[in-house]
Amino acid sequence: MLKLIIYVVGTIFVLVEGTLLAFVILYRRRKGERAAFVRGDSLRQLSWVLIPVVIVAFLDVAIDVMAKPVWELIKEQSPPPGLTVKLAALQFGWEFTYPGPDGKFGTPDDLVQTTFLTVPAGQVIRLLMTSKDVIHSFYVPQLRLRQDIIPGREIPAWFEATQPGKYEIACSQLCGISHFAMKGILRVLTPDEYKQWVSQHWPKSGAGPGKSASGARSSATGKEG
Amino acid sequence: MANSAVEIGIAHAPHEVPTSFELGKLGMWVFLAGETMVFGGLMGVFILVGISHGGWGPDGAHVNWLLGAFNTLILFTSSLTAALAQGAARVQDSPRAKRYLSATALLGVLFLVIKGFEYAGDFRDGFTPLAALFWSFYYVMTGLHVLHLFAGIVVLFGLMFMVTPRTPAGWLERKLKYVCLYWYFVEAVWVFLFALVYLAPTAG
Amino acid sequence: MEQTEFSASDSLKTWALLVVLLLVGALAVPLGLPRSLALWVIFAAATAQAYVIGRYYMRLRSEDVLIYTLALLPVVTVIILAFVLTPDVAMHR
Amino acid sequence: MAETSPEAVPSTEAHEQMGFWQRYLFSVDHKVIGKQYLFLGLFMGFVGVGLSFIFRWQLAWPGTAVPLWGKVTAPQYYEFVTMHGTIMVFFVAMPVLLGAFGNFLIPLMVGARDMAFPRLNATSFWTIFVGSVLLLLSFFVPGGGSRAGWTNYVPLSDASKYLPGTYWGGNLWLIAVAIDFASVLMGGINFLTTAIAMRAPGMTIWRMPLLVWEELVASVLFMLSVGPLIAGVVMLLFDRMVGTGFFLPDKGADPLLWQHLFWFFGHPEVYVVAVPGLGIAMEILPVFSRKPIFGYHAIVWSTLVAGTLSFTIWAHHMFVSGMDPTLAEPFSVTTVAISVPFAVILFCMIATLWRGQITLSTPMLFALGALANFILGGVTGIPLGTDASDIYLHDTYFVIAHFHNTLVPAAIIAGFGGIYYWFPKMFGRMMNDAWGKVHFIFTWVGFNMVFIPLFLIGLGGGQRRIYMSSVYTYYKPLQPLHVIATIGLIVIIVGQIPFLVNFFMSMFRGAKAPANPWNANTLEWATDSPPPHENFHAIPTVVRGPYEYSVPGMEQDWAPQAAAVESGAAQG
Repeated sequence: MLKLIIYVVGTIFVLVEGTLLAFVILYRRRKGERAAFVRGDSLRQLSWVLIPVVIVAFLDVAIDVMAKPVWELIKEQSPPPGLTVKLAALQFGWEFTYPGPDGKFGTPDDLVQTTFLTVPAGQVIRLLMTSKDVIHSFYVPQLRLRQDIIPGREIPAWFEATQPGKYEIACSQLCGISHFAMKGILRVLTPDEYKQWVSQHWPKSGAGPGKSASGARSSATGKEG
Repeated sequence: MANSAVEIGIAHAPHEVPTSFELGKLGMWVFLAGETMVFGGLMGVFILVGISHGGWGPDGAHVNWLLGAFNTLILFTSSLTAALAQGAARVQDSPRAKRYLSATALLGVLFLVIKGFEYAGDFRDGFTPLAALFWSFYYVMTGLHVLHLFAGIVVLFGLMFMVTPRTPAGWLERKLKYVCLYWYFVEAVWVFLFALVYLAPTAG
Repeated sequence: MEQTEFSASDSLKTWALLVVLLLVGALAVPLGLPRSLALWVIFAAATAQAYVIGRYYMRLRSEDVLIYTLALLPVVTVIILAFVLTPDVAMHR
Repeated sequence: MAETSPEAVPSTEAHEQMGFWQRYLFSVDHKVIGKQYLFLGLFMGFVGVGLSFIFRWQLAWPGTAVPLWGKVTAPQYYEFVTMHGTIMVFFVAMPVLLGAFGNFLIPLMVGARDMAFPRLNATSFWTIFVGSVLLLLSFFVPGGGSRAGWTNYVPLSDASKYLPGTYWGGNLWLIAVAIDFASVLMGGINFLTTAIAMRAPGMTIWRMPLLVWEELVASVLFMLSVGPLIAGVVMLLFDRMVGTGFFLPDKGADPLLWQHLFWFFGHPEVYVVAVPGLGIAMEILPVFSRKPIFGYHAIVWSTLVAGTLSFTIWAHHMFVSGMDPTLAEPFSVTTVAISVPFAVILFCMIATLWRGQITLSTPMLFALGALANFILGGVTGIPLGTDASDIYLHDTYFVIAHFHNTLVPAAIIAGFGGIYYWFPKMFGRMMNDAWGKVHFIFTWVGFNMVFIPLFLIGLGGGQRRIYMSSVYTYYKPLQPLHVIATIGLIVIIVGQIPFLVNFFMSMFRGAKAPANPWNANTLEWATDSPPPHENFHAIPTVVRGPYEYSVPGMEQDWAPQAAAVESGAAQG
């Protein structure tokens, strides 16, 4: 999606700059010649400008039409999550609260982890994000996911990581002097590793957090964005 | 804003271009347009934040709307005298215009005095700017209006001070056109402030 | 610009009109009207007062189109601003 | 011009009798005020670029000592980033484009003796002067200046507990910005009144030079957009100094409100800066192509449409801010739609070159450079204005590169073009053209060396406002690009030395300028260089539009706007 837009606008850009450069070179001042007297106020002359403008407008509309479903998918809909995690941002760090085996927040089996967000690969993870002080922004460059976190609101976001591994979580809204160091780690584990991780943290219960959820979506889009 | 360019502007005539605008009046309207955005933005925010809180509730019920209504009456009367001053200046009756103007300015002062008593009463009852969000808005909005009114009063007194028997004919009339414009604008702002922070929170 | 003179009696009439409108708006409080009705009355009265001030005192009735534009443009802009902000600022809770 | 009344004869003698203070410091002459603005803007510009040098060095080589400065700490880094943005937008772009060129040129271009309210004009300058002093002062108050970013988002900027130690820095920032707004509003009153009511005979609105149009649109945009933010600034000052809670979430307020107010102003503000910058380019292009501007009416109407639309697109700065996501879609559509009027303007400017006779003089080079980069800034706005792709690109260097590619061409590159172009009119002497070209090459090449790498960093996900990029491993491959960008900045700074020398040398030593050195049409060239105290010996009568170059059947290839009587002074 992003690439497409870049290609479209890149082409426009090259064409327009090319025209500009060509005009500058072609119409350098020559002795004894006079410039053409073209006011460009009649519709006929203006059409030289208006036709490219119409093309630009058409491409604009096309981009918007294509962007709409992507935006809706990311920000307005939320597929049924395999795991819901509460996220609290603060100066300067991240706190992730897992609901525990019962799948409910506010119960004794909740687990609070700082900095590290551990999730299984291939599952939809739903984040409920709040801030304890100023505006922060949850940003995982590799997932192309970004969402500001506003104190006083609970903001949902979701993602689905397909590749196990370690990813960096960054804050991307200036939040104070140590904004640059507000780093978290997203650990995406394979389902087996994840099971192990769960049994380490909730040794008593067999089921992992939110295991009962309606299952992972088969990842057609792969990553977000 | 008084300046010699007013005369220069007139000296341009005859014009092909329809520029019969009086500079002072035009400039004042531009200024007022900007002011409308300041007050309008503030009022818009006040309304929206109010809605998001589900109305101002008991916070807003303590505002003294009777004093506010009386102050509105005072401002209306001050505008009446301002209009009468304009009428007097138009027939070149400077002394009468000055009398009306002083009435306008004094009514403005009276408004401020009453407002001061009102603020004092609010403070006594514990309704400081920190008491609640409503009161924060109340003080910022009415305070901004008070500042504007104060500026208007200063200008009016300055104008009366500047009018001497040697003042050229028509000078006061021209000045009054835009000074009074400002005064009326401040009054119109008050009308909305009165409705917003006095009447609406206490009604129903 | 002024085609019509604005006489002293006109000023008095305007003043009287304003006072009547003030009474209409202010009486909505002690009369104990239902809240939504009271709000309608209050803001209708305020708008009417502003209209009277603008038309008669500020001489809008005898002004040029340009002045009208200058006076109305900010009002329209503020209203648009308020409406667009409504879903986000006023309704999100 | 026989009908000009005798009292309109310029009172040069009276002017000569004024003392130095009255004539140069507290002058009410729009030309002197324009130059004051220019000097203020240049000075603040060098402060702003100096700050950017310090933090760009930190970005390229984190943790190393900056030449002439030393190591940069994180608080300093955020302070400088904040101040750079504030200074460049509010105290360089606006004073230069509106204050300097607007003040100097509007009365000259419409054929007026001065601004409508000269004293208000002087007040406006001294107001912004006080604002600049206060802003610079905030570096030296205990705790240093504001570190909340130039957008000053709440609640970070709202309470000292979030940014320890910057109590006075934050307050001064707000006060300085509010003063700046007041100053520009005063200027706008003058611009509008002067251009509406003080035009010379025959100067119909469709004969006004495009720069006047653009300055007018900018003034209207500013007037209509800044009010709510002024209210917001007052509320924020109350929050900080009195302790109210307009924007504090723990007191039940909504922090997004500030963002809405800021960007409701902020986006029109971008056009307040961009549109006069384009206006300068529109004045220069026809003169050095010897051709009428292509589609005068189309440009004016597009500017008006773009100005109107600019009030409906502000939330594209806030797609990922947590606002109601349904709001994003209409804003995305309007944002992308605004590219249409701008496309008309830019294509018209390019079409002006078509079949022209182009002289690549220094002003023309700057105008072309500005145009080229403005196009780049424009097309990169589309991925940002599209809500879906903005999720990724928001708050990365892509955004930085995008808005620098719109504002710098408008304010700095076109501004330099304007300085070279109107310098003869301002100071009565010519600037050196060869050194001007050197200046252009350094500035323009350096500028692109800075910002093309930044686009790539942004595409790689590199965030802005990261003091120490080595914190993140994903940033590692992007780091060399930062080095290139910083070298580009050094190129720019080196390139300003010839400008400064040229500027001040030419002011005293340059060749005497004729009244109309460029054979241009607009009214400012119909009077002496520099113009006499009240601009014109006799108010000219305007007989034609501003861009009548190479009119068929005329001997010379330019046709001044003023009637023949005045052209006696205009023998170039």
